[in-house]
Amino acid sequence: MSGHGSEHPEYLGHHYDTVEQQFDAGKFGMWLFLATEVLLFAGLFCGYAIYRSHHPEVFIYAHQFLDKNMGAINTIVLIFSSFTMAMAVRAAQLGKNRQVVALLAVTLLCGFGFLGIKYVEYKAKWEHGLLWGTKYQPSEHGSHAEEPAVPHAAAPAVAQTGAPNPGHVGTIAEQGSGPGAVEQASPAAQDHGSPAAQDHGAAASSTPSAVAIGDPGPLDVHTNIPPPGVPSVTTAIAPDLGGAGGHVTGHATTHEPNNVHLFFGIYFLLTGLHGLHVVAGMSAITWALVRTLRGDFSPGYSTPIDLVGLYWHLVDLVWIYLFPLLYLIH
Amino acid sequence: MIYLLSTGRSLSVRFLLLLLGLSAGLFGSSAGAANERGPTFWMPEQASVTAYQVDALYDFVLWICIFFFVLIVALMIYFIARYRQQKPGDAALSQASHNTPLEVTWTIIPLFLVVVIFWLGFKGYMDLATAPGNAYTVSVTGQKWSWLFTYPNGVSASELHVPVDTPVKLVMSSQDVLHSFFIPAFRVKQDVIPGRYTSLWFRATRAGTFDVYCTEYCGKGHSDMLTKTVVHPTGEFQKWLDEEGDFIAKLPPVEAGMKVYQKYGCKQCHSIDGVASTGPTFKGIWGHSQALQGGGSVTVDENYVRESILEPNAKVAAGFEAVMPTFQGRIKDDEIRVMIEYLKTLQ
Amino acid sequence: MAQTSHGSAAHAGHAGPGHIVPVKLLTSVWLALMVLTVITVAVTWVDLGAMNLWIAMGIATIKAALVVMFFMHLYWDRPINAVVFVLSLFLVTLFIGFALTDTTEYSPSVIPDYAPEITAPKTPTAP
Amino acid sequence: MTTIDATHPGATRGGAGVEENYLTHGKGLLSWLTTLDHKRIGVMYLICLLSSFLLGGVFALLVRTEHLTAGQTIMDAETYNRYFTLHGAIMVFLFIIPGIPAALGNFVLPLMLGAKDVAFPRLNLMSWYLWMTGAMFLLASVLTGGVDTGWTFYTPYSTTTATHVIPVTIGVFILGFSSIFTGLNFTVTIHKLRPPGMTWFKMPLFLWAIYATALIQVLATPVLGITLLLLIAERAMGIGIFDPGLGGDPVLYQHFFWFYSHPAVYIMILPAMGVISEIIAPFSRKAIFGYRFIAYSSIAIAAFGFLVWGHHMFTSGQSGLINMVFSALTFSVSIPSAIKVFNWLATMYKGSIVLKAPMLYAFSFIFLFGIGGLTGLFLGALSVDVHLHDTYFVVSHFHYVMFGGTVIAFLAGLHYWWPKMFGKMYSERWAAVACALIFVGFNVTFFTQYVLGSQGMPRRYFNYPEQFAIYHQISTYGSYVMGLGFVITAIYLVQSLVAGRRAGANPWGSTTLEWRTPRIPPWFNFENPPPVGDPYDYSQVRYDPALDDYVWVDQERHEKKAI
Repeated sequence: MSGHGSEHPEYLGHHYDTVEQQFDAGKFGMWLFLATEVLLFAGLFCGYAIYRSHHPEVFIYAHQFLDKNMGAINTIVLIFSSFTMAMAVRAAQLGKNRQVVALLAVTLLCGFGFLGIKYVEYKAKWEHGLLWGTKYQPSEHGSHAEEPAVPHAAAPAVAQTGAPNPGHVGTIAEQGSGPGAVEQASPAAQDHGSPAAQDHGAAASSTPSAVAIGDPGPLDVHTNIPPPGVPSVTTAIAPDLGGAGGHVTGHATTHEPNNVHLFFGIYFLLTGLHGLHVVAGMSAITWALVRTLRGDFSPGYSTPIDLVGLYWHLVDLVWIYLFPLLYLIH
Repeated sequence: MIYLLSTGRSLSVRFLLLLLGLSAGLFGSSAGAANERGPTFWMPEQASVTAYQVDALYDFVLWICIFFFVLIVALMIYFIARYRQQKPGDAALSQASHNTPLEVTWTIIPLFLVVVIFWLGFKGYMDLATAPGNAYTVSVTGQKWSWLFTYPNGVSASELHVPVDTPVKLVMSSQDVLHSFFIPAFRVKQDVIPGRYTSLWFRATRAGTFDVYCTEYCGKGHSDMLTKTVVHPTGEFQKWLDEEGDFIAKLPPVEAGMKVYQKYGCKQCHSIDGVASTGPTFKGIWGHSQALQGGGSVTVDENYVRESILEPNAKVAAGFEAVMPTFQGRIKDDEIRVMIEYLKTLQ
Repeated sequence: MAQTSHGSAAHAGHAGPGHIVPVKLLTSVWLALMVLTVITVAVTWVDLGAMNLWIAMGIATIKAALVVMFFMHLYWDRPINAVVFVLSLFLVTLFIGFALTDTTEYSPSVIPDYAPEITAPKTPTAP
Repeated sequence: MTTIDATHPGATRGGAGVEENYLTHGKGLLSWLTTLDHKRIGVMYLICLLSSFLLGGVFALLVRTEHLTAGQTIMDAETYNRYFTLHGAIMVFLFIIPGIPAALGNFVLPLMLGAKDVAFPRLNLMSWYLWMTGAMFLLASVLTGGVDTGWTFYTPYSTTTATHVIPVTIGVFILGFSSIFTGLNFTVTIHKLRPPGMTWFKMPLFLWAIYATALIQVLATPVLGITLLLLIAERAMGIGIFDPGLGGDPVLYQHFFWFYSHPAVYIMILPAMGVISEIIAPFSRKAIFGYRFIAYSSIAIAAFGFLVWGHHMFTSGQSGLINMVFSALTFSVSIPSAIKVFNWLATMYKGSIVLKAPMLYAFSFIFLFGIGGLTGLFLGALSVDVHLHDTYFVVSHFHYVMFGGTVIAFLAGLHYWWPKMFGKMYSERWAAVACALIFVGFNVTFFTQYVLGSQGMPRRYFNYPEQFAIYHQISTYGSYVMGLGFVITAIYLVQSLVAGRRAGANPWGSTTLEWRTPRIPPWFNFENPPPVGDPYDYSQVRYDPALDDYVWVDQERHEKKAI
């Protein structure tokens, strides 16, 4: 390598002339990668847009089962982590490595916090059978299961098709451990329960559903997740249950629209893919943290932290859209 | 041309004919002023009102293609011959690197041509897509791997029968995967989709029998998902429809059963000559014991046949895959009854 | 690489490439994001019909723009990076636009409550 | 490398002393498997791609053989369905999409640009490993029975078939990421690693083509990724997005699929056009005609490529409105393609045309791509497409473009850069014979299929009505001729590696920068940035009859001065 001059620092790749060129290349590469990430999510957003515009009733009905407060808290957590990440990039540029470590650690903790809350949400959905496609089998509560299952057009569709994976049907009942999953009824049952039974269900269900959600400590876990059999007042005309203590009200029943599972399918795909990106971002942050501790970075060279930061902000960006689209449907 | 090609000649002769056919077909095609034309080298016979329009555009584009292709290749060959390097290292005669007016010209001319082609294609498509309001509607069901046509009076058949010179609209839907309904002679094609109605229309210009193909890949029997379109001369369609309506009453049970066998496309999977294909053969099956998938066996009797038609996957014969669709809701009880009579005769 | 524009004179002695964002600006952006989050949630208490969605999307877009411009330095960055990002958003719009238009156009032909009469094969399928 | 005088302009001419080049830089398999050198990665891609081409080709010949007679000839319908699917999936995802960019592009791009490597060498190696991983999934599927969905994986068939769909989709998903990273790498390289003097309009046209390709790879492939994830979710979890029984929409899948897969067609053909531009000029000893029009047309094709995916769905149940829009947009792509063809012809006009293997392939390309491109006009016209859709006409059309275009250009590029890659020449005579066989065989195989398709023969048919028999037979015999051509190619290329005549540093007299390196390029390509001239100014080189090679005039002058 006789050609390499003396001012070719160790961190500068042999094929680059200047640090600036390498930095520019790295950033441009990362922006291109972020563009691919945007387009990866585009498919799911497209699915969302299409099914929401064709089946608004499904989205209005089903979004009530998401916990708006948890979504809001997660939004705040992620935005804060973005802030600390941006601060970490700044500290790295200035060579304040101890600050970098602290800020990256906070960012990482926020990542864990986000995943923790997501876990609580997923667990609640799982226990209530609020899942995708053929696995969508909202559980019944209290005396509800005693109601005879009323034949319903949509039921055979759920039960029969998509059957490349037989054996899934009914597994929730076996696996679910929450009180909500103890009694498993036909998915058709919940739309046609008599008003009386619905009343009963409403009364009986608030406690078990809260228990089923788990106990995430200080987080506000009130009954923002009504059991599917007991939708709120006239969901069809979409009164929102409200972020401030929205709860199951009234006794009027509305029929559950067909194909509610579509919402949960899209919900799990979007949040699942986003969750994977959170995990990937956290791995990248850990890697940056280790390298910072090792002393790889200096004011002259902190490109990797910059790039990890860009990635992490993208994860935040996606969530900024997911939150209103999934949790705040009106 | 086709006739010549399909007669038994040696391969080289056939190939020569094919090459000749290129030109023969071309000239034949330019003469298509009549509203109807027999098969040419390129296209199958025309038998619908829209076929003529489609073919006219096809020929137009063909001529454009030939013009440009000949132009390009002739220039290329001429340049190779004319400007071939004489000895290694010889320089070119010119180093002209651009000529903007020329380049703009060969950008504009194709642009103009494609706008014309688009417009003609779009116009033709609008005609293909817009059925006349008074069209006679037949409902079509595609399923692996047969077609079922249901007429307004409830009669159903496995072949499409239509009156000549009458607009016919097909409203189609699939029972399982995607299929596509294609009648080459009418130049119509439309995918058949589960969970949706799609439609196409045509007006046959002459009586005859025309091929129907499935053109969306649908699995093992895709290439056997064929049927016929029978175009009846004026006045005979109604007669056919009336006969078809009560064939069970009119025909002896065994013959009626055979008709049922054909109508529901049973023959696509169940032969009557003893050779098993997708499903067990019907020959010699009646009254015998049939081993079942997953152990056990069953005697092929009225109950088993009925169950197999309505709930095909309840007891699957050993050695076969559970791919049979149900006929619940489409086959009538009477039809199952005569079908069983027919089965009994296949010993 | 002569036309470099980033890095500012304020940070004398800073050897590395890239713009250094003042703490004050970062903090302001963060506060703005928090306020906008609260507004997004608050707006859902009011029923504005179809406007709710567009307001939510508008706020989300403002938030996203803040993150992209200041947290992600795009405001000071080379324009090509912004071009790439905007291009990806354009393609998303294109994709959703065409797909949504088409599915909406043909939605009248969809059979409501379609449930096929055919049961799919009951044999276990390969993965 | 230590022997090179750093004051020399560019690299020295090869020939003297012990050569230190990229092939001899490190020894052993491990030095290859861990290499970060773009040239070695290019060669590794080349080997793997040619192997998959062989595999895909074998499936193609088996499929054609099956059609010798109607009904069963050598296999049953289920096997046939698997074979044509595997032929398609292997050829598309393993061979043609990575084809020219990953193998030839990797080798040539930094050299042409005057850079020492691609922007991210580690990522480049990772792309190769991702390709290998994806290929393993596909291979595993082939060995365990394959898939029978067709390479398009249309739902709901793909969600209900009993064959191994998931391994293949995972494989294709991984291959997608390989493609994304290659494209990302190339985009950044072209933006950020151009040496002083290499302005955008000094770039060889191959680089413009690769650049346009890379943009598509980066911006379209992620949508394939999510499509396949959805398909896997549909199959493994029953998520219902594409399942009509669950309120989903099977036609939506096609939008998802073609949003990527139509631009992917341009991932395949754009680099091929770049290769042809790169060959026509030096073999006509004449500046490329209309450089800017060709460069812009590459970008235009990439841009329009994103706007036309719906033309795969004219009979799929797509709405009439969208059909009209997509038909109109589709025709827009034909203009830049036409511009390129006319410009190539104009380049040959008053040239000094050299009939060597790369140029023979370039002629084949113009002939075959001409047919393939022009027959696209039939398919873009809505009413005619209704008749031709999903028939052999379409099969023939895309083979004329993908094979007659891309594969022929791949062969052209391979023959063109072969001396630079390995420092050896191949037999010109056998190359001409093979080229002729492939050309004739191809036309016999596929031209008949235009007739078949127009007559109404649907594609993906195991069986066919008797009236189509003669065409199928001719087509099959043609494919054997083509196969023979490839066998000959394989033989003389291997022979060239083992005992080929030593090639000069610039046997074709090209003036793009890769020909400034010694006969086999050294490890880091250029010790100092090479002097950037006009890529198509052939007065920069002089034919030297003694060496039977072209020499750079400026280097020669410099050496004389030194003496």
